Amino acid sequence: MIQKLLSLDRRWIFLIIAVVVFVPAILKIPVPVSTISNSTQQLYDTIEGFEPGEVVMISLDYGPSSMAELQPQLTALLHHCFAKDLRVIGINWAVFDSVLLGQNEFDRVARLHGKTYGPDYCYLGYKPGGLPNLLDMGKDISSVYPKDVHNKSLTDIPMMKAIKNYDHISLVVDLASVGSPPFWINYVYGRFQQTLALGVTGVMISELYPALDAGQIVGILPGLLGAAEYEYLIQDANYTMEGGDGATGMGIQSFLHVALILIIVFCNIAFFIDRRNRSNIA
Amino acid sequence: MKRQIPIILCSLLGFCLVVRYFIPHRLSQDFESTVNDWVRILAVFAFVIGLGSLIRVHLRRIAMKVSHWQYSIVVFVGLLLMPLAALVDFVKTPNQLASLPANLTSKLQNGPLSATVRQALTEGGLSLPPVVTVESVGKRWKIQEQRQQFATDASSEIITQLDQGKIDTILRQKFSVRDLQLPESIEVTVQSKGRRWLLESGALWYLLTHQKQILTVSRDTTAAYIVGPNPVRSGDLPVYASRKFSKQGSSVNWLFLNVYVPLDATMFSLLAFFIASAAYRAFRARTMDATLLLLAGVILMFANAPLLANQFWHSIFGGLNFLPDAFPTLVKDWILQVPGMAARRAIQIGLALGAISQSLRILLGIDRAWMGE
Amino acid sequence: MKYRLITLLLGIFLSMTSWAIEPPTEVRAVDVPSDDGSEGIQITWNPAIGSTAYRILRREAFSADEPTEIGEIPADQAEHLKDGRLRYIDQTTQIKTAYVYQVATSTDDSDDVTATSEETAIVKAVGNLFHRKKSWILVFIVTFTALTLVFIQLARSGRKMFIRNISALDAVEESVGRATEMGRPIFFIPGLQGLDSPATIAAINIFESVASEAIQDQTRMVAPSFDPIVMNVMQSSLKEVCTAAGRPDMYSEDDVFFVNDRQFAYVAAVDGMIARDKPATVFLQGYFYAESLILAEVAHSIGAIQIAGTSSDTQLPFFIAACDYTLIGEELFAAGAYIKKDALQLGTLKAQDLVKLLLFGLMVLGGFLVVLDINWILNLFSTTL
Amino acid sequence: MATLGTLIGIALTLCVFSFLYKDNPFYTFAEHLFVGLAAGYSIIVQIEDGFIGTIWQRLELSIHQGKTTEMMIILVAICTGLLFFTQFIPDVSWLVRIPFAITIGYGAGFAIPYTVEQDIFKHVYSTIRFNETQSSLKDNITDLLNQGESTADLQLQFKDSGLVLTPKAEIKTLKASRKWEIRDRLQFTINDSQVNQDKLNQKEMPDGLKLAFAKAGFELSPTTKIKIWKHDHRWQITDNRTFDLRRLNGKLVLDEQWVYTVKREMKPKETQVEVLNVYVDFFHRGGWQVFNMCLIFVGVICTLTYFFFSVEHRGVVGGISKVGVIFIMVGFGAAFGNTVMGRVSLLIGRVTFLIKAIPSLFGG
Repeated sequence: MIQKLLSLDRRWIFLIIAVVVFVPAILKIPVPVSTISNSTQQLYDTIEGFEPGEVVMISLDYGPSSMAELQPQLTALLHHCFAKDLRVIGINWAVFDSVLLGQNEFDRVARLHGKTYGPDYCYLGYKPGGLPNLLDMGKDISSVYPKDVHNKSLTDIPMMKAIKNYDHISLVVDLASVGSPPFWINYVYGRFQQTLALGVTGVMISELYPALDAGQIVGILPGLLGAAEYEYLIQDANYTMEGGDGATGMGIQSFLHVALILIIVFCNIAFFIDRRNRSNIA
Repeated sequence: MKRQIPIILCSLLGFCLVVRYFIPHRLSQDFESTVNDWVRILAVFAFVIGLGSLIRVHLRRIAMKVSHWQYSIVVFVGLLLMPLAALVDFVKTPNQLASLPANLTSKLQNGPLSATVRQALTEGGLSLPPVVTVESVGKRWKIQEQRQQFATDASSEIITQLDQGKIDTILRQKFSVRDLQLPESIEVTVQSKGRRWLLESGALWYLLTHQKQILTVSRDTTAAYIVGPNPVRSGDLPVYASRKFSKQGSSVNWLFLNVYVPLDATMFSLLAFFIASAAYRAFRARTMDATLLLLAGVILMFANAPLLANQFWHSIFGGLNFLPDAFPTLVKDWILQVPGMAARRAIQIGLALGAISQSLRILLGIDRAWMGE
Repeated sequence: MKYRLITLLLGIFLSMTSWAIEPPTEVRAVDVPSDDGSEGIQITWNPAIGSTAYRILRREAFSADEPTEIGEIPADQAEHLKDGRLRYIDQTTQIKTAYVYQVATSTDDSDDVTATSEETAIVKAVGNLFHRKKSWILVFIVTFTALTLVFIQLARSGRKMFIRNISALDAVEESVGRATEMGRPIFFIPGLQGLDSPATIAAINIFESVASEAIQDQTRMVAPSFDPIVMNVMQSSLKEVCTAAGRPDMYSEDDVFFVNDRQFAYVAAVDGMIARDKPATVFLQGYFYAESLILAEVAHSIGAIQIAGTSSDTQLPFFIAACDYTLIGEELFAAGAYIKKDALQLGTLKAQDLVKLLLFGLMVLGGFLVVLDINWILNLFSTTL
Repeated sequence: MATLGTLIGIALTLCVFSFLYKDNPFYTFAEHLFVGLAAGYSIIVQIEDGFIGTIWQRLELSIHQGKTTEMMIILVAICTGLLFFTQFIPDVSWLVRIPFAITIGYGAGFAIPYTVEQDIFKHVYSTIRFNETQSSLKDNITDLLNQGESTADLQLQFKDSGLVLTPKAEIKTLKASRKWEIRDRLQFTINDSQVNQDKLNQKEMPDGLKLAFAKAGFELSPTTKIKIWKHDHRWQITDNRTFDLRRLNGKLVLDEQWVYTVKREMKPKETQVEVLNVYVDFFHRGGWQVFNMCLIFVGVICTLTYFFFSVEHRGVVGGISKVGVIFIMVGFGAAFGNTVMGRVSLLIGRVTFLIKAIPSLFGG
């Protein structure tokens, strides 16, 4: 029996994982957040403090593979921005793959808040060129993005008439699963003193706290936890009725961690019992 | 000689690059970018070799009818699918630029573009370069723009203006003198890249390069249009931009999002299962070391699961006020940032030393494994 | 007589104005160091009493035209150097153009009484040939190279080099033997970086040594590769190995082949091969990314021995957890020399250790001094360029 | 078309997952399709960015701009590239080593200086940098500091740089005014009557509390927030710094103590501007921080020892490297545990895709 548990076929573990992930995902079991981590609170407060009409730029620097973690963050942010009547610009600075993801989400959330493309928000998409693009946007956004994703010239987009460069943008949020944050921090904050916030995958978070302490960024959303916390905050303030994927995702994450820990604990118990039996025999 | 030449070349290039690092002078920067381009170009040819190998292997499997040879056919299907899609996008003519009254076809013959057609096109909202020639390609006409280039002395004003993304009036004159039309500055976007600027407006591009106080103005892209063969219902002739073989076409994109991404993401997501099975095997308190691995791992997992780190923790230990708030997270960060950090740094320092030593072995020519020795 | 009077009055007037405000003294202009010339020219001067702002004047040397103002800077905003002098950096210079500068005072009061300094010596903004802030890095590299050369010589002269045993590598022979018994191939996966990464070279070294053992036992080596150039190199080295072992028939171009240059397509294919061909041993050497664990686990699932090593510190934990044997950190770079028992290369390991010892000492001493608030060793390592 | 896409997406996702059970035709199919597709994609990329972008356009440009040197460089590069194909010609097959040599020389040449800078110097620096800057003050408050007492404007200056200075702070001038030591403590207790707990829970700043802070000589800024932890009796008051209030037998207690050392020195950058850096002195830092720094230091030293090749790991060396192994193992365990989260979210991504996509097929 003990022996069986120790040399358990991997597929049983796969099965456990699958169950632990699928069941909550289908039943949408959310895990309420109890405390809000400072980094999230700070970002929320920053946006909360904005006047209607101020501009937030969100850069989606993540591919489909990390969509699960960052898309809920995007949704929550958009809800907050639109509810506060802020104007939003969407770009993909580093990653090409997520243009469609971002675009659709922008349109969806905007519809919920009765916002229209052009005056209230716009989506500029991806332009190859890397770092120079970041710097050029400090001079003139339209030098990097002459046209938006709908191939519409920026001069024809009402909100962009007033927005030339970072000076006219109150906050830039970089949602990143790739190595983009250092560039935003070093160049966009460093050179243009642009107010900056990040949303990153859970793995990246601990490397970026220093930037928060150094005051280079006003807040970080840590992975799904961050998304869940932000959802909690905006729902608490009645900015949206929509239950986000963040809470569910975080739930799944929790359950899977629990399952994993239990597996490890049991197998160690078994391991010790087994060892004692052996020593008794010997 | 079959050995020496490559080794000498390798060491020479290597040491030059090491020295380059210490020289801020522009020449050394140019050298670096040159080498970069060189290697980038090499990579392109290398890919051909790789592709050859891939095709060879699967052709052979099919030929030899080895086990699973049928699947090699699938490989070729996939292999052709993407380029075909790109071709489809290429053939499907992109968005129409302007339209030309059908009756003007008579005006289209080889040679310079007739004034009437030009007028019609400009009215159609198309900004044409000053000098264009028409060339009939089967049932189509290609409006090819003649390349222009002129050099002029650059005053520092012009340069500063360009750097600010504006166009100096003097520069504007210099264009008009050579009757190159340069629209009002609002319509011209200036992209500055180091000592090069790109003036762009509609279908017009000018590349400005600045060297030795001389500003070279040149058109580095040809604006080629093709007047379509089949008149659309309105009887007008649609005018299309010249086409490009690209990965951003709609069909390629469709394939990418619906076939490539699912495969890629799912492959990646298998990690969730494997990390579990690996943990199950590795995290057993066999030895002292394994126990440490186990403990650190479990603590981190605990802290990373909000359900455990918040709800569970508070319900059990919430009463213990002497503990700082969010204790699990603190412990997690401590492990990552103190012992974890220490180990990581040391390993990275070690790895760096190893890598340098390895590189030196190569540059000094005592490690010749790469030559197959 | 009349003229004298006028000149006298004029003289007095002039002297009064100049007495009213002194011009900045000791104006010096020098090229900004450690740049490619684009950083421009820095002008320094002694502040003038009573001046609220300074105007920087410039003209091209060897030209008759008047100096033009290139910038004005309020006295309190100007950079104060520690010797009390003020500094302004002119970044609007053209490379290799000769300039002369003047600094003029200016005051708020409407009657704009200004005093202009003497002209500086002629100065050009030029690209520099050495980056001063990098000198210690240079010293480090030179030392490392020198030590390496020394130990290569020592090795040539037949000095024995002791190298501690690397447990993971003692398993190589056993694993090859196992493959021979089971009559199954050995998979060698050279990582997901190109030939330009030292880790890959290290991997190729290991490949060579493993291959030479395997070929002698007539065991097949299969190396699916991610990078075409790496594939080429491994092909040629395998060919060499086979001929050296007198078994050219053992070499087949289909054993070392290119799979794909997209991460997960490569992983998918390699997983499939491992699952179908059931190799007895799988070597994972080189630089790996997230896929490391997938490969290791799949290899384990078919009961193969996995011998791993990577220079990616983020992937090491997974190899440690999932693989039977793992080269930790820089052991990867030592492995080739270790298996081949190549005297010269072992020598370089010695040099590497010596440098390590040096760093070791500097850290201990430096740390101690820093606590005593003596920071010069610390500053040697400062990379803020 | 969209439905077809979703259908394909679902099918392929399931095919790949099926590999978890065992290798099977479905997976093998997906695998080979993937390989082909990816290669095909690379072909497009190579044609567009490689042949056209990297080679042809630049060659063309250099030609019609008459930049002969640039042109020659590109041509030479192309020739070396063509040398790859000599491997199929037995007599000159050795020429293929030339592109190898270039690639390797390139790699090694770049690796050496940058690894020294990034991986060695940077890490050593941050390991022995025990005196970290906390914040920096303006240069012109030196005379304020020299007065040796915490005046209102001195407090203001400190507040601007995110530090706290109460009137009670003692300022000592050390080493001929190049260094100052400031010992300060913010401590007070409030009996509950002053602070209405409901107010605290309403996230408002109660006047009583404001008063108490004012008495202690610390003006809370209007932006002050109160954060409440779920388990009661604890509040956190966030200003430009954070105070932790706790309830101790019916009284609110707050006790913060810190020691600054202000030092004049040059900025590390080449600009020689003089700044005043505020250090939390090594010995006056919380003992905890000291401990951590030493621990990191020891950890790095020991782990490095483990990597010595030329000595047998016995005796002292063996002992030290054993400690090193401990650090390595803890570090690895932590890294492993910390990554689970990220990997899981990948899986969640696919699962949510399936859950959203499958109903959509049936118009759900």
